[in-house]
Amino acid sequence: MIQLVTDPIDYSAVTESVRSNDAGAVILFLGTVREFTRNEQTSWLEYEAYDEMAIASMAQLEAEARSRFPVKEVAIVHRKGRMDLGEISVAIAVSSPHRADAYEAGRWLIDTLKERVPIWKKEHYSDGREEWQHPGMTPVAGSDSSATPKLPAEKGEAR
Amino acid sequence: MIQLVTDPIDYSAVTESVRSNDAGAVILFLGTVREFTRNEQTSWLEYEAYDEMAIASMAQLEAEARSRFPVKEVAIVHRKGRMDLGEISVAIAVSSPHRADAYEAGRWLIDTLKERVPIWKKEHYSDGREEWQHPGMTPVAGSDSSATPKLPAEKGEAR
Amino acid sequence: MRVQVLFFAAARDAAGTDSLAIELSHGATIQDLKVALMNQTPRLSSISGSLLWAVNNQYQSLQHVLKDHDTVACFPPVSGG
Amino acid sequence: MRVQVLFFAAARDAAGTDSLAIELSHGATIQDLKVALMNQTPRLSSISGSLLWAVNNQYQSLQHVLKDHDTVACFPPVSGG
Repeated sequence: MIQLVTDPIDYSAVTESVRSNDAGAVILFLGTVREFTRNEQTSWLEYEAYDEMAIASMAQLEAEARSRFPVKEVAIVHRKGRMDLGEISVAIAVSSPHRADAYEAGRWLIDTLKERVPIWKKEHYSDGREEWQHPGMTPVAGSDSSATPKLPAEKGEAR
Repeated sequence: MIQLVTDPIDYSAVTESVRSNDAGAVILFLGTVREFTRNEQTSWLEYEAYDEMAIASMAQLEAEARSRFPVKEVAIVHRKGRMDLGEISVAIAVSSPHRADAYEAGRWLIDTLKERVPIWKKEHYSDGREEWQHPGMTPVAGSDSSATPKLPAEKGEAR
Repeated sequence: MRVQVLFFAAARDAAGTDSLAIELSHGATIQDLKVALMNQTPRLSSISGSLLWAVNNQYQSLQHVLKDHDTVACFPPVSGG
Repeated sequence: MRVQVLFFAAARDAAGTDSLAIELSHGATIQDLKVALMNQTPRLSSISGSLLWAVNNQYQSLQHVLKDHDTVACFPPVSGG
């Protein structure tokens, strides 16, 4: 199950989609909208996606997880649009015969999704400010640097 | 939420019990009844518990997880009695501001539960055999050894 | 003094019962209880090296000194999860 | 030749539009496209060092050679999850 949705994520459906008699372990990860980051108070978040590439990229994550870990089933559902405090922005479920593999695959999937999948988060703070979140973005004041940031690792590159 | 139940585990209720506006991450672990272990085919499992100590022990796991990891909420629900293939024997949910802590706490909880909490699993195989699972049990044929196995680590001991 | 012993899982199967009352002399340890149990229920001997002991919901070593009316749980390594 | 450029998130805000058609000479790379874009939409320069580029849903480096009618996505580091 690979989906990019606008409605609230039904994480039970995500979890059910990976359950199997061949699996002894299921791991579900939920990313939820947190109110405080350091001393800043969030009112709500807005997620924007490059839909077509985001879905292709999530499908590639599933394929790569299957080649790296002995997983049975993988489900990745990301939501876009406005989300209020406590709402679920992403759900990732993995099943595997043994729990160590399920944990490692689940951890790898969310870590890699955050590096690769073209989705962006805009914070709307309680003081009215709004701000795109761009990890590692270094504004180059006034100069057109020809440097390019390291590309997100693609399939087949170093882990 | 610390429970030892006989009815099927409602993992959505377990998950909801740990959600919080202070958490950015929720991890849910489900242990499920797997059909094949190596070449042996399971028909169903039976879990027996020393109820009073199992509940006390799970409550101690929660307290210890809170002291070891910056978690917001913890829920541990174990089922006992007969379970068919694919059914859920245990659900552990953890919420934390950041995902790394949620993953580590969730992993520590299931690993430690399996070492410490007095619950035993009996395999009922498809060929009619039944067998208690006792990791590390070494029958001492005909000799009353005075050796004792290493006690499960208690609160405050090495990680 | 008298303690109540509870057996679980393969230990219950070996003991042939889920509990036994055992008479011990004052100051007896779990080790003393174990010796008494092995005499009374010889089939427990086959797994005696693997048994775990708990008093009042806490794991205890063989050196633990018992008190009158203690409830002692006797069981093999756990396998929940 | 002509490529279509899609902008997302802070890159769209800086470009002031969500897409632009850009004329390039045959054999142009993403680097050439970048130079053309910076001339046309100067506000993009402030984040130019952080921009990522994708062609046909795959990340590409600045040395990647473009083809006529390619759709190129231009965006800052991702922050989903």
